[in-house]
Amino acid sequence: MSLMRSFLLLLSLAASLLATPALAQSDAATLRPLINELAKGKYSETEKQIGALVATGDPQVAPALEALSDGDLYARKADGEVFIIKKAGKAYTLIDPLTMETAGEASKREIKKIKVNNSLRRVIRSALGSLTLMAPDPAVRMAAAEAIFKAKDPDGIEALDAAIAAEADDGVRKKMEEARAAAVLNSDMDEAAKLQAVSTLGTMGNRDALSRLIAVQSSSEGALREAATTEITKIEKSIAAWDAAQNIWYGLSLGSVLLLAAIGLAITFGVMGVINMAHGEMVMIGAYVTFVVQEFIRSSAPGLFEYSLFIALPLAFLTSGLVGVAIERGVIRWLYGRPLETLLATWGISLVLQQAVRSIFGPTNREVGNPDWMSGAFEIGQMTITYNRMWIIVFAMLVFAGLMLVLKKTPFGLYTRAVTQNRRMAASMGIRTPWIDALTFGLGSGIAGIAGVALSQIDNVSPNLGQGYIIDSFMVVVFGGVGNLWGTLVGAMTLGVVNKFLEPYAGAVLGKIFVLVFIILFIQKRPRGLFALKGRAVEA
Amino acid sequence: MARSSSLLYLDGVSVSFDGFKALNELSLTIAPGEMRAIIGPNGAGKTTMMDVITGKTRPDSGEVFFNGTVDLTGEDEASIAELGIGRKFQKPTVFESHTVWDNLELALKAPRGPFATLFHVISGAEKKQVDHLLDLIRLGSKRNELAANLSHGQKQWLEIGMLLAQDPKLLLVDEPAAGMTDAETAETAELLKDIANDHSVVVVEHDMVFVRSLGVKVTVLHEGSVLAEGSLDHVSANERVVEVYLGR
Amino acid sequence: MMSSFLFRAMDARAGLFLAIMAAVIILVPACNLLLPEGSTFHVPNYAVTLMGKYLTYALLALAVDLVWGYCGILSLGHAAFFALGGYAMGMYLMRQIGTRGVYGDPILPDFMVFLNWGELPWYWYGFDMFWFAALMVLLVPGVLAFVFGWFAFRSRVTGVYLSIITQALTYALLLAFFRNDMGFGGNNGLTDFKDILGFDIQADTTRAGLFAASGLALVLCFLICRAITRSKLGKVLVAVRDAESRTRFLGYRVEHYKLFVWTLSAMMAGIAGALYVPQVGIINPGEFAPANSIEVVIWVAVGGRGTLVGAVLGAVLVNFAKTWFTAALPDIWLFALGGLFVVVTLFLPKGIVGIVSQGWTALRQRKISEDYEAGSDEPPSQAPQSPASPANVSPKTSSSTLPADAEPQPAE
Amino acid sequence: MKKTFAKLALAGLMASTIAGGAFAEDDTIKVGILHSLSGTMAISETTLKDAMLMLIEEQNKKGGLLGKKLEAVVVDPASDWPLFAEKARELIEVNGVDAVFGCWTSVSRKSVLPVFEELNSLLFYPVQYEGEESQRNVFYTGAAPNQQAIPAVDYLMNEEGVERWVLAGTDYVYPRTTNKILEAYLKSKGVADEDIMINYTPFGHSDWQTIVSDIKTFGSAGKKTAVVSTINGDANVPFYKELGNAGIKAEDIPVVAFSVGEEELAGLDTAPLVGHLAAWNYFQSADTEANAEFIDAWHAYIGDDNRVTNDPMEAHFIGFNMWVEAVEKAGTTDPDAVIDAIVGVSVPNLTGGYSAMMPNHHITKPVLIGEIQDDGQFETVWETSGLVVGDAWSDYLEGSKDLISDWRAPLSCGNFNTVTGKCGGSGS
Repeated sequence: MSLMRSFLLLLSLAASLLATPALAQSDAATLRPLINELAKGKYSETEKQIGALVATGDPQVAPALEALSDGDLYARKADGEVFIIKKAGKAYTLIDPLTMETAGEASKREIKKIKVNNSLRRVIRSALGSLTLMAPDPAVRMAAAEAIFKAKDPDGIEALDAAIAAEADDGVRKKMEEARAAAVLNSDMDEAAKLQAVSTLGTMGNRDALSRLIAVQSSSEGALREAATTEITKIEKSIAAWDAAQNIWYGLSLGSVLLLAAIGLAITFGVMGVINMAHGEMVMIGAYVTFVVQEFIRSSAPGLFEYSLFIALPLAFLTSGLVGVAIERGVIRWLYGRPLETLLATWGISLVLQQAVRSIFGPTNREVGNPDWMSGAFEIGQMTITYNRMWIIVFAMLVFAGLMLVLKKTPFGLYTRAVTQNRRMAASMGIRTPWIDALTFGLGSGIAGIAGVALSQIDNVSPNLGQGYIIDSFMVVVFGGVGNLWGTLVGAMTLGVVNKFLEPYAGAVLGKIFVLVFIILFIQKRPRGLFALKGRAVEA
Repeated sequence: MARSSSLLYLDGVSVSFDGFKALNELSLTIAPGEMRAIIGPNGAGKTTMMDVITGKTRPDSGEVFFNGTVDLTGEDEASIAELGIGRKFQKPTVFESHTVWDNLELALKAPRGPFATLFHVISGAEKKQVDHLLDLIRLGSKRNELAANLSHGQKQWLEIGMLLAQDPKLLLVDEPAAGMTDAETAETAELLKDIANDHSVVVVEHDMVFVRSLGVKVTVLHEGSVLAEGSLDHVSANERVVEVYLGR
Repeated sequence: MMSSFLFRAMDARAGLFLAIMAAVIILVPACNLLLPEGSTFHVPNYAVTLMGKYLTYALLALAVDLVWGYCGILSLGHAAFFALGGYAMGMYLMRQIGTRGVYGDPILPDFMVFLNWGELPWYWYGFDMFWFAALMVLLVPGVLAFVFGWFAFRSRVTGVYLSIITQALTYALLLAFFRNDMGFGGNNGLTDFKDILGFDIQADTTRAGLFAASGLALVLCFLICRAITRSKLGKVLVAVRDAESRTRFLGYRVEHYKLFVWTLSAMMAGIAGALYVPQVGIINPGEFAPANSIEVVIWVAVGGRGTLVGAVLGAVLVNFAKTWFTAALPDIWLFALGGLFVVVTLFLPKGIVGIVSQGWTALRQRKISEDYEAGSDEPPSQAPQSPASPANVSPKTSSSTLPADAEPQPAE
Repeated sequence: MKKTFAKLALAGLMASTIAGGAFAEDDTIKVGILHSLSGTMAISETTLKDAMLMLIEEQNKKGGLLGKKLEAVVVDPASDWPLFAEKARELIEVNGVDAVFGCWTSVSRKSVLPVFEELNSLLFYPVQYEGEESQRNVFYTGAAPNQQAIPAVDYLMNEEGVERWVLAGTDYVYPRTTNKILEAYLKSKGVADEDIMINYTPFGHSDWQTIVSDIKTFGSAGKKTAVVSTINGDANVPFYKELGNAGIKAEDIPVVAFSVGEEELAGLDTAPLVGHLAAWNYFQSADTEANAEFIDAWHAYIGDDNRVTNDPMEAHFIGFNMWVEAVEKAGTTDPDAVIDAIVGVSVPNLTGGYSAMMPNHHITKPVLIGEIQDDGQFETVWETSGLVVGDAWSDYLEGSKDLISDWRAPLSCGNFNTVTGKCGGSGS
C-alpha cells in the first residue's frame, strides 16, 4: 500500500520537477550517501540526517523518507546500502530509493530495519509537507498543507507563499493559507502579520484552529492576545453548538448498535415469547462468520476484502439462522407453553455455544478488519462522523425496514403473525405451524447473526461477545414494549441518546447506572413498556 | 332511578382504547335486590362495563357509584371486592393448582391482609360454610380434587361458589352458561335464581334461552351504550335490537 | 396462634429434611474437628468450606423459590440482595481487621489508605459492631426490596417486565459497586478478613462454626418458608401466581402479599450472603452479576420449582456439579453444565424433586386425604400437582395465544 | 425424597473422598495451574495455561525435577473470584500441589491470598499489577508500577515532549492505583492540575465515541498531549478501533498502554495504530536467541505459527525457572525451604539478560517501550539501560512511601515501616 503511494508520489514529483526547475537539483551521487547515512546512529542522529536530506530541497528524497516513516526502509548489512523493502511472503525485494528500480532480493537476516519512532515520523511528515507542496495531485498538496499546519514550521512560509501563488484549487489554497497562518504565529514576524493570521485561524473555526489560538493566547500579549481571545470565544461558542449535534449523533450511533443487538430478540422474545438467553451467542456466531469469511478472503482472494462484509452478511444470516432453527427444532419446540423453561434451556445452550466457539476458534480475540470504506472519518462542520458508525446506523435502519417488510408484506410474515396470534386457528387454516415457528425463530436468529457482522466492526470478536449485549438487548425490548418492533426502534434510540447525553456529565459508569434507574422508573409508569398494547385484551 | 336509592349507578360512562370507543355514554342503574340480565352482540361493551364496575378499567369520563355513595372510579379491584361486589369471569377463572376446598376457603369472607392470612387458622364456622357451599354447587365429592381437573361446567360452578363465599351485595356474572350442556344450563339458571333471593345480580349472557329462563329485566347494549331496556319480550320486539343482532 | 403457625411447618417430610440437616450440621463439623486426618471419615477443611458455601447457596435458592415458585415473581436480581447482605458482613469483617491491615491504619481499610481516602465515609460507621452489621444484613436488602417492590408491585409491573427490571436493578448495583468512588473497594471488593466475633476466621473451629451457622440458618429459614407456604397466606400466594387478577377480584391486595414475601425473601438472601462472605473470604461486585441471579433461578428449576426441598437440593447439586466439572473437565466443563440445563428442562420439567415425588406421593396421597377429612386443618400436601408444584396445568392456553390479544407472558 | 437426600449425602461423601485420597505420596511433583478457562478472563488467561503446560512439558523432557516428573493440575476458576479461592484450596489441599502458577486480575489474587497464607503454599503471579502488596507466599513476576508506568511516562516526557496527560483507565484497582502514582509523579515533575485529565470507564466498555472525542478536545489546547491507558483487556479493541477511525494519529496524540500486548493486538487491524506505544518488560520482537527459541517452542507446542507470545508468558517463564532452580537449590519442594532458597535466584529472561528474585518477592526486569507496528508486533524504541527492581510499595503514595518489604530473616516482613521501625504498616 505504502509502496504504491510512494510510486504515485514519485510520479507526481517527477512532474513537479519539470514544473519547477528553480529548485536546486542534486544528482544521485550526492543524495545516495546522504540516504545511506539514515541507517546510522540513534534517533537523534537519524533526525539530523533527515534534516540534511530535506535541506537539499530535492523532491527525489521524498520516497525514501516516506518509506522510512512507514517502516519500509532497510539497510543491507553487508555494505550499509539503504533500500526500500517490499515484502512478499518471506521474500524481501530491494528497491533503490532514488531510482525506484528493483535491486534484487534479500533474506531477512541480510537486512536491518531502520528504526523510526513517533518524533521521527513527525519530522518526516513536516519535511514531506514542504517538499510536496507543488505536487500535481491536489490531494497530495492538501496533505502537504495539512502537514505544515500541524508542524507549524516557520521555515515553510516561503514555500507556502510560492505554492499559494501558484495554487489553482480553492480548497487547497485555503488550507495552505491556514497552514501559513499557523506557521506565521510560530515565527517572529511582525504583529500585523500575526493579527492577520489570527483572523485566518478564526475563520477556520475548528478544534485545530482553537488549539493554535490557545497557544497564541498564552504566549502573547497586547493586541494579539486580545484578538486571539476574541476568536477563541467565537470558536468555542460554535463548537458548543456543534457538540450538542455531535452528542445526538453519538446517541443515535449507540442506539443503532443497541437496535441491531436487540432486533433479533424482538422477534424471538417479543413476537414468539421465547426468553432466548442464547440470543447474544447468535450475534457472536455472526461475528465469527465474518472472521471466517475474512480469513478465507485473506488467504485465497485478497482482492475481495473490500466486499468481505457483503459476503459475510448472507452467510452470517444463514449460519445463525440455521443454528436458530436447530435450537428451535431440537429444544424449544418441546417447551412452548413453558416459557420459563426456555430461559433455562437457552441459558444452557448459550454456555454450550460459547464453549464451542472457544474450543474451535480459541479463547482470544480474533481480528476482523475494517474495509476501507468502513475506516476513517469525515467532518460536517465541527462534527466528526466516523464511517463505521455511519454505516452501522444506515445498516440498522435497513435491517429494521427489511424486517418490517418481511413481517408486514410477505406471506411468511402473515403466517408468522397468524401463528403467534392464534396458533390453533392458524393451524386449522392449513398453516404448518411448526415450520412457521422454526422459521420465525430462524429469522430472529439470522437477524442476530447479521447484527454480529456489523458489531464485529466495532467490538471484540471473542467468545464473550454475546454476553456483553444480552442484558442491553432485553432492556431495549422490554423498554420499548414486548411484541412491538417500533417500540424496539424507539426504545433503542431513546436509550442511546439518553446515555450519550448523560455521559459527559456523569461519566460512563454513572451514566449507565442512571439509564438503568431510568428504565426501572419508567417501567413503573408504563408497566408494559413504551408501546404497550391497550385494551381489554391485555389481561394481567 | 335516583343515585341515592340505587345499588349500582352508572352515568355517562365512556371508555376508549386507542380510539375505539368500548363504552359510549353508558348509563345503567341497578336497584338493591334486583336481578338484571345484560345482552348484546360481540363488542357491545359488556365485559368492559364489568371491568369498569370492578375497577379493572378506569373510565375516561362518567360516574360509577355503589350503594349510592361510594365512587367506584377511585377504588381498585381489591377494595371494590371488599365493598361487596363479586365477579365471575367469562372464561371460568379458578385457582387451578388449588383444590376445590382451598378455592372456596380463599374466597370466604375473612380479613384479607397478609398478616391476617399468615396466622389464620380455619374455624369450625368457616368449615361449615365451605361444606354448605360445596353442597350448593354440587362439588362435595370433589372437594380434594385439584380445580384444574374439573370439567368446564364444574369450574363455572366453582367460580359461582367462590362468588357466594365472598358474600357480596352485588354479583356480576359473565356468561355463566357458556360451554354448558342444556341440563347444566337449566341448573345454573335455577342456582342464579336462588342466589338472587338475597343478592343483587347482574348477568351477562348470550344464550337467549337462558336469559328467558331467568325471567328478569333485560338491558341490551350496543356499541357501548344502552340500546333498549325492559322485559325480554319487550326488547325482542324492538326493531333496532333485531337489526343489531342480525348484524345489518 | 404462633404455635400453630410454627406447628404447621412440621410434618413427615419436613421432619425428614430436618433430620438430615441436623445430621449434616453435627456430623460434618464433628468429623472435621474430632477425627484425625488419616481417618476414612475425616472431613477435610476443604470440604467443610465448600459445603458451607453450598448451604448458603441453598438458602439463596430457598429465597428465590419462595417468590418464584410460590408467588410467581421471577426475580432475575436476587443475587443483589445476597451481595448486599454479603457486603454488610464484609464491612463488619473489614472493620475487625483494625491495625492488622498492611498499612496498619486502625480505622481505614487498606484500599482506602492507598487510594488516599482521608476519613471513613459515614456509611461505614457502626459496622465495627456486630449487632449493627447483623441488623444491616437484614435491613439493607430488606429496605431495598421493600422500596423496589412497593413501587413495582403497586404499579403492577408483572411477568417479564418485572424480571427485566430486577435484572436492571442488580446490573445497576453491579456498576455502582465497581466504582471505586463508592468506597466499597471497587472491583477488588472486601478481602483479607482476619476474624469474626473475635474468632480467627481461618481457624478450623471457626470454619466448622460458620458451617453449622449456615446449616442452622438454612433450617430456620426452611421452617419459616414452610410455615408460610402452608398457611392461608401461602395459598393466597399460589393463587396470585396462577391467577393474579382473580385474586384481586376476591378482594386480596395482591401488591401487599407480593411485597411481604418479596421483602422477606430479600432478607433471607441477605442472610445467605452474610454467611457466604466469611466462608469464601471475599465479597466483590462480581456477585451482583446478572448471570449469577439467572444461575440461582436455574438451581431452583433443576431441583424443582415450588418445592422448598427442591430449591435446596438443586442449589447443592448444581454447585457440586460445577465444583466437580471445573476440576475434572476444566476445558470443556461448560458443555457439561450447559448440557445439564438443557437435559433437565427437556426431561425433568418439574425438576428432580418433581420426578421423585411423583411416584412417592402417588402412594401417599390417599392416606393423607383421609387424614385431612378426618379433621386436620392441613391440606393434602405434595399431591402430584399440588399447590406446591408449578402451575403447568394449563399453560397451553396462555401461551399459544400470544401477542395481539394477549401479550406474551413468558415469565409467569 | 429419601433418594434426593441420599444424593445429597453422596455429594458430600464424594467431596470428602476426593479430598481424603489426595495426600497419597506420588512419585511426581504436582504443579497447579490456576487460570480462568471460561468467562470474561479466559481471553487472556487461557494462553497462560498453555504456556505453563509447555514449560512443564519441557522441564520433563529435561528430566523433571529432583528426579521426579512434574505433573500439571489444571482447574478452571471460570473468572469467578470466590471460585479462585475455592480452587486454590482444592489444588493445595486436595491435589497436593507444591506450587501454583496463576491468577491474572488483582481481585483473583486478593481472593486467593488468605488461602496461600493459611495453607503455606506458593503462588507465582505473572501479571503487571498495582503493587502495594508483598506476601510471603506470593512471588510477583509481573511488573510493579515502577517497572512499567513510571518509565513510560518518563519516556513520553523526555522523548516526545508531552506536557498534557490523559490518564484513561478501567475503573478497578490497578488503574486507580497506577493513576494515583502517576498523578503524584507528574505533579512532582511540575505538571499542572489542569493538564491532567483522569477518566474511568466500566469493564468491557464498548462505546468509546464520547471519550475519544473528549481526548481530542483535551488534546487541542495547544500543548503536546498523550494518553496513558490502563484500559483493561476487552475494552481495548473497541477503544483502538474508535481511535483509529477518529483519526487520532500517534504522531499527534500518542497512547501508551500498560495492558495492551501482542495478544490484545492480535484481535485488531493495527495499521491505523502504528506508533502508539506500550510499556512492558518483554516484547515478542525482542531480538535474542532465548526469545527465538521460546517462540519456536511455543509455536511447536500450540501448533499454530500465528500465535503470539507476550509479557505475562515471559513472566511465567521466569517464575517457573526460578521455582525450578530454587527447588533444586533447596533439594525439596517444601514451601518454607523454597521461600528461603528462591531469594537471590537469578535466571535468564527472554530479552537478553538475567532476572533475579528480590527479597521483596518482586523481580528485576528491564523496561521496554515499544511502538505498535502494522503487523501487530511492537518495536522497541526505548529501554532502560539496566534492570529495574520491582518496588512493592510505591514511593509516590502517602500511605506506602515509608514501607519496605524484605522476606529474609531476620526481618521477614512484607510491610516494614522504616520510620517507626516496626513491621505492620504505618500504625502503632
